[in-house]
Amino acid sequence: MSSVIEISPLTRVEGHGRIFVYLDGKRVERVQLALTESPRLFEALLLGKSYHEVPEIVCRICSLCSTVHRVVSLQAVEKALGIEVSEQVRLYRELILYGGHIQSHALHLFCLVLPDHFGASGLPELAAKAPWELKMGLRIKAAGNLVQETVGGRLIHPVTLIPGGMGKPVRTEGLLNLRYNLASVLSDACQAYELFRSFSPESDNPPGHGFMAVQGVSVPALFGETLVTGMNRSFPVEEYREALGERVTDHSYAKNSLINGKPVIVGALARLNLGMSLSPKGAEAFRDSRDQIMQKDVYANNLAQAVELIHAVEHALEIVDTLIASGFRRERPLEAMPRKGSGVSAIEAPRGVLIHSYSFDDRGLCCAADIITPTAINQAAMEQDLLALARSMEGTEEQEMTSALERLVRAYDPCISCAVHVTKL
Amino acid sequence: MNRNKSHLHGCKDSNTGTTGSPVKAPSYRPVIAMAGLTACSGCQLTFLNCETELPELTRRFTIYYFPMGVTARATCGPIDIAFVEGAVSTPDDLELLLKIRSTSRFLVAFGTCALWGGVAAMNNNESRKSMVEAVYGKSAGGMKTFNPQPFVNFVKVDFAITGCPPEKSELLATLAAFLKGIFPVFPRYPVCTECRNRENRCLLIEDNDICLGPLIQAGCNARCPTVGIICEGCRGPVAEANVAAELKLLLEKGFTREEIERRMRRFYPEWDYEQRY
Amino acid sequence: MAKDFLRHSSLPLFLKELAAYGDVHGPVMTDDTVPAFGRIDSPADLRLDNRRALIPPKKYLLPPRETVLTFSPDRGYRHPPVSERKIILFGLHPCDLAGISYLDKVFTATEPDPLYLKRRRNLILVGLSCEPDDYCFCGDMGTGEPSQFDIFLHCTVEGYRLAGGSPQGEQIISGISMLLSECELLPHSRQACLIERKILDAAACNETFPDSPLWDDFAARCLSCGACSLCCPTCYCFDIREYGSLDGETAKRLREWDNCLFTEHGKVAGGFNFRNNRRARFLYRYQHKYLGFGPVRGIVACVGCGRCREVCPVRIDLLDLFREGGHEQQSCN
Amino acid sequence: MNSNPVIKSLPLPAKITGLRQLSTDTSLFSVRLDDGEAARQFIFEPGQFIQLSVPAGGEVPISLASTPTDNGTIELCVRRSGHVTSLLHTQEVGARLGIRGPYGNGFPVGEWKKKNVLLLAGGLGIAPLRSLLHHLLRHRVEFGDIALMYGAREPSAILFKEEMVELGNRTDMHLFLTVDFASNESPAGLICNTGLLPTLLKEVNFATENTVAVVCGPPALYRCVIVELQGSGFSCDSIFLSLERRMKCGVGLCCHCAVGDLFCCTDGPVFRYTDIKGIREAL
Ligand SMILES: Cc1cc2nc3c(=O)[nH]c(=O)nc-3n(C[C@H](O)[C@H](O)[C@H](O)COP(=O)(O)OP(=O)(O)OC[C@H]3O[C@@H](n4cnc5c(N)ncnc54)[C@H](O)[C@@H]3O)c2cc1C
Ligand code: SF4
Ligand code: SF4
Ligand code: SF4
Repeated sequence: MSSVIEISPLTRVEGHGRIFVYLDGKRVERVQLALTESPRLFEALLLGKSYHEVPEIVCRICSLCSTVHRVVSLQAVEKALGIEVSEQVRLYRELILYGGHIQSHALHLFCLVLPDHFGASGLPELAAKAPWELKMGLRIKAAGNLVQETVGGRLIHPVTLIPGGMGKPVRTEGLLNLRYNLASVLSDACQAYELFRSFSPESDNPPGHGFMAVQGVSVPALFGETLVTGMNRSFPVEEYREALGERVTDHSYAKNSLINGKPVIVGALARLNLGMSLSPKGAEAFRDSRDQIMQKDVYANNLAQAVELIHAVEHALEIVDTLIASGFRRERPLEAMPRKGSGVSAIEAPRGVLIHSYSFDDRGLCCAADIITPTAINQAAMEQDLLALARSMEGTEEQEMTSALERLVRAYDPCISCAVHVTKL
Repeated sequence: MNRNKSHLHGCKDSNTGTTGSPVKAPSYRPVIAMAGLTACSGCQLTFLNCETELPELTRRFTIYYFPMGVTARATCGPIDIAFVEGAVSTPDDLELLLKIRSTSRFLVAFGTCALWGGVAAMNNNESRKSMVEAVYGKSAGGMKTFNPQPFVNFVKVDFAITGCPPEKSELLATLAAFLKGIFPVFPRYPVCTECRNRENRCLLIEDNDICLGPLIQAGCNARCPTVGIICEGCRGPVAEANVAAELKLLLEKGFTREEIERRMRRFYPEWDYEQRY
Repeated sequence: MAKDFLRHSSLPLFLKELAAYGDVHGPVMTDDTVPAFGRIDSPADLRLDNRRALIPPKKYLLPPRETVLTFSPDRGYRHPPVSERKIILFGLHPCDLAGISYLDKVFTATEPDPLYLKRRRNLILVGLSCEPDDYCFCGDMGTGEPSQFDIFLHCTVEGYRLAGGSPQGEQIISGISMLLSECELLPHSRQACLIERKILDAAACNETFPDSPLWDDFAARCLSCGACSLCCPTCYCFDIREYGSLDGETAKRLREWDNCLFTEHGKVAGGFNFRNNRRARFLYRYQHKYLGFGPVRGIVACVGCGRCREVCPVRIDLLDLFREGGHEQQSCN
Repeated sequence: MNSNPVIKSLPLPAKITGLRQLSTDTSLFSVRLDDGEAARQFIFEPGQFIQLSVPAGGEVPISLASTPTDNGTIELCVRRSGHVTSLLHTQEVGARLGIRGPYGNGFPVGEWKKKNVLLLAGGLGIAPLRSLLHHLLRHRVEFGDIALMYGAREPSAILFKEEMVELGNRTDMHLFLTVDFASNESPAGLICNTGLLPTLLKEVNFATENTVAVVCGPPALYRCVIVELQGSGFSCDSIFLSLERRMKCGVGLCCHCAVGDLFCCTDGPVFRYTDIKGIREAL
């Protein structure tokens, strides 16, 4: 007798998703992960918009990742137009990206994952059961948000960053305020790491999939011109299309990607496994928990995020100091001449590799857009892992299986709003 | 529809009219729901971004349905106040919206998508089917989706918080007022007013840039012009916007009608370009 | 001859002396290159050649948005504390001084506003004569001569002639006598324009230009952006809103600059609007600016600073009424 | 009136001491200042109003619907019509409010000695006129004939029904009631016409000689009533109107309530028709 367990909606994840577990008697036939977020057809919306408008529109793909969408989009646009921004602008972009990482990791770890560790159904219960821990997490998150809001002018969907430069840079008082706040959450970040390290690992298995990350050579780890995979293979971002096979599935509004027909994982775990360079305290934490992170499966992702949290706070502090030292300088954004061209850019979003690619016509209007999000890349791996997990739990209570499957999904920290905007034109 | 104000308290029934005794109302802990339709989750995230207030909020309110933050999946209510973000663009969206409407005493259109249509609706003048096919290929033409629309096209909306994303302060003011059983009053003037008060350089006058400030509902404290970026109009039209005059002004500054409309449509596709009052 | 002359070179020392009385604020340029009033930390901040600050000095007396009352169940409604620190407002042009005098008539007369009053008492006004530009016409409005001030600086080629306008001002001047010298240089003479007579005549006979085609033209073009009144040194309409806090008990009452060209200005409960269209709102604006009502009835509010003409994105200028209406205008009797 | 300016700008703490529902959307609130001394000294004229604060809601102008009492309790007849008034309607006896005032000029009753007084109230307009009527009846001998014409939308919307019954039984005044729409339910003990107030006015013959007419009601009422009154021979300076405007301060600062060059709060709310008839948008 066949039956279906439907987990709908997936909770404590960003966006709308469902899991269907198809059973034949007690046997798990197959598992389907459906990202059912209503499609907003961003890629179609971008067509005919000017290069100036594209980053402003595209950041609306996802609120959690709006900053990184905006920045990667700017970079792709600038590549297409052949302009290069100043050092000050580059620093501000890096700073705001770290702000995004801090906010995103803190939100995921403390608001979405932590309830699982305290047997709470969600925030309200967590607030009662672990008020101290929650407040600590919220402090870290607030610091990340402060960075994003101060630099970006608006917390979600930042506005200051535009092609060729930026609006008003942050005044010294603002930077000092950032430094104060970041410095005061550095110890929180370290404690957060200790907290997540203290939870007994959910599994001790080697990864079933390869890793992929942006490779930075002379540039910082978040930016880069090449992508590396665990198999020591690397390729220029421009060739992402050839490297990442993609298919549209009928049960999902998202499309998912494979490398050489095999799923890969991107995100904090992948970055650490592939050797991203870390800030001093971040590196220290990583050394300490190396064994729990290197060559482990996705359950180690949360710990990896905790390590990165320290790194992000510390690194952001460094950038703030550099900016303070160089003083307030208002620069005029570079004027770009609209021209025909294409540009591809990749950045490490909190959840992993994010790729934007555009083509513009000679009036500077967008004529092709392609966006590959980390969750879309992870989706194939996620589905395989879900199936394996469900099979291993055959015969257990539905309740138990539901919550285990949800925890697995949460470990991936999927961002479904983003995922459904994978495109090709 | 901008702020469809409704009076939270239904008519008292007549026999309780004379209340001589000081009956203390039981401490009221409203049940809230937060949900999203076709959107980026930014409005719900705005709730989670109230870091300082979150612990207090979880004490003052019963958070009943909030998939982004709570595992409980029930939607049956009764809910005192539901904050729903996003435009309605699929049968699933509509179903969820109707379900929430029917189980909630008050429905708040939360954010620009819910109130005006938002980014997803900017190309509503094009065929949805061909857009779907353009993104997902011919085979996806059958995807169940229609033009993204604001809530008012389907259900009664009791209150609205605009913005893409909404302002934390307005969300918190709404929650605070709701503890008292009312909705707050927000100002109804354009972004320019706040912009001038902040002594910003006017990008429209001084830089001849395509700032939409004069047409857009204030409340963001002119975030964008304050950092030197034109207002993109994320909070939707202000009451009695003089669209015709702004259009003329921008045309005089040398922008094409095509570009002006394209930008104006970004968050609200249904401008009346002739409107003066 | 009186010792009342301050050389340009002594200005920094004068500012330093002033700083002994409180925080010195004056004309500055923001990092957006907007002329404004702001804190003067060093003489280099001072921009004495600013024609007019975008937002007039009224912001020191009525901030654009402020909490006027707080409520708590045990203490009821209370005013928030107002800083007791004195502010020396340096470099106020005659029109801005006239603006402050006008606001004084409203806020300190019959029903003094306690917050205004406190702030006003903590202000020391230092005026500075100026050169009108294309936008202003203060020579016309009878405000060319300063109204109320503590000290006034008349510009001459080589420096300023100081005049005291209050006991406090005199005291400050006598305290800096070492910086002053005698001088015969005369202050610059003032320009005069023609529009003054027209405005004063029109005001005197309650002219409202009922038949002017300009009203409809204004109404059609105005964006209701509010700039003209926010930037007006004598516009003071305000709105009040109250917000409860998350504790469910305490509350805050805000006062915020309002504008008669906003939709909501004339609305009453139930949605009826006594000034239902922009034309009616312009008539109201005219009434208030040139004819006055309430405590300022019969007083021309316009001080001729020219801000509204400069900041209007669609270049609406109420003075056009007087220019156009010049011929039809009947005499008062 | 309170002469201390600082106190005057601050709403004084007060409490709801009694509450009576008058119709589905209107209730009568008895309110008393917490400070007993201040309460007893709270003297006012009919037609004046207070600025009533409902914490977390805001402040609204409300007419004093009673006459001063010995213990300083005042009565406010308030309709639930928006933000603040809705919040007020959720409050119960004992709830904290704030009061500033009294403000406004009030009715010039001193000028009306020996005159006949015709009160015309539409809907909620009864609130200030109730205060006036109480005053007139208390000083009955000083005035000539007194009549109240009161129109409501429908029978259930008639406010102060019990009081109307009493007034109807009095021999020293006339009461005329009318409702716009009759319904099955007839107000117990009340004789009531059907039709609009101006129509009623046309039907009732009233001496216009040596008579003042006092009107208060919704904006639409004024125009038609005034036409009627003038038609039946009232001169412009014997017609008095109590006007409603948005008010944010009540003391002539916020400028919202301007009527031409007059302020509704300080020059009004009671105006002689002569003074406002030339003003656009006055009515
Ligand atoms: C002199 C005078 C006497 C009045 N007497 C009474 C009375 O006895 N009983 C009664 O029920 N009503 C009376 N009103 C009308 C009453 O003030 C309004 O119904 C009330 O202000 C509506 O406020 P709200 O917040 O409930 O409505 P909303 O429409 O939500 O108003 C929002 C805000 O606008 C302001 N506002 C709106 N309408 C008015 C208005 N008409 N006048 C002033 N401010 C306004 C208020 O400050 C309020 O906070 C009187 C008005 C005036 C001017
Ligand atoms: S910059 Fe834009 S929002 Fe600001 S005043 Fe100018 S037009 Fe208005
Ligand atoms: S200035 Fe305009 S675009 Fe920016 S936040 Fe405000 S309404 Fe939105
Ligand atoms: S500045 Fe001009 S457009 Fe703006 S409100 Fe004033 S008159 Fe209207």
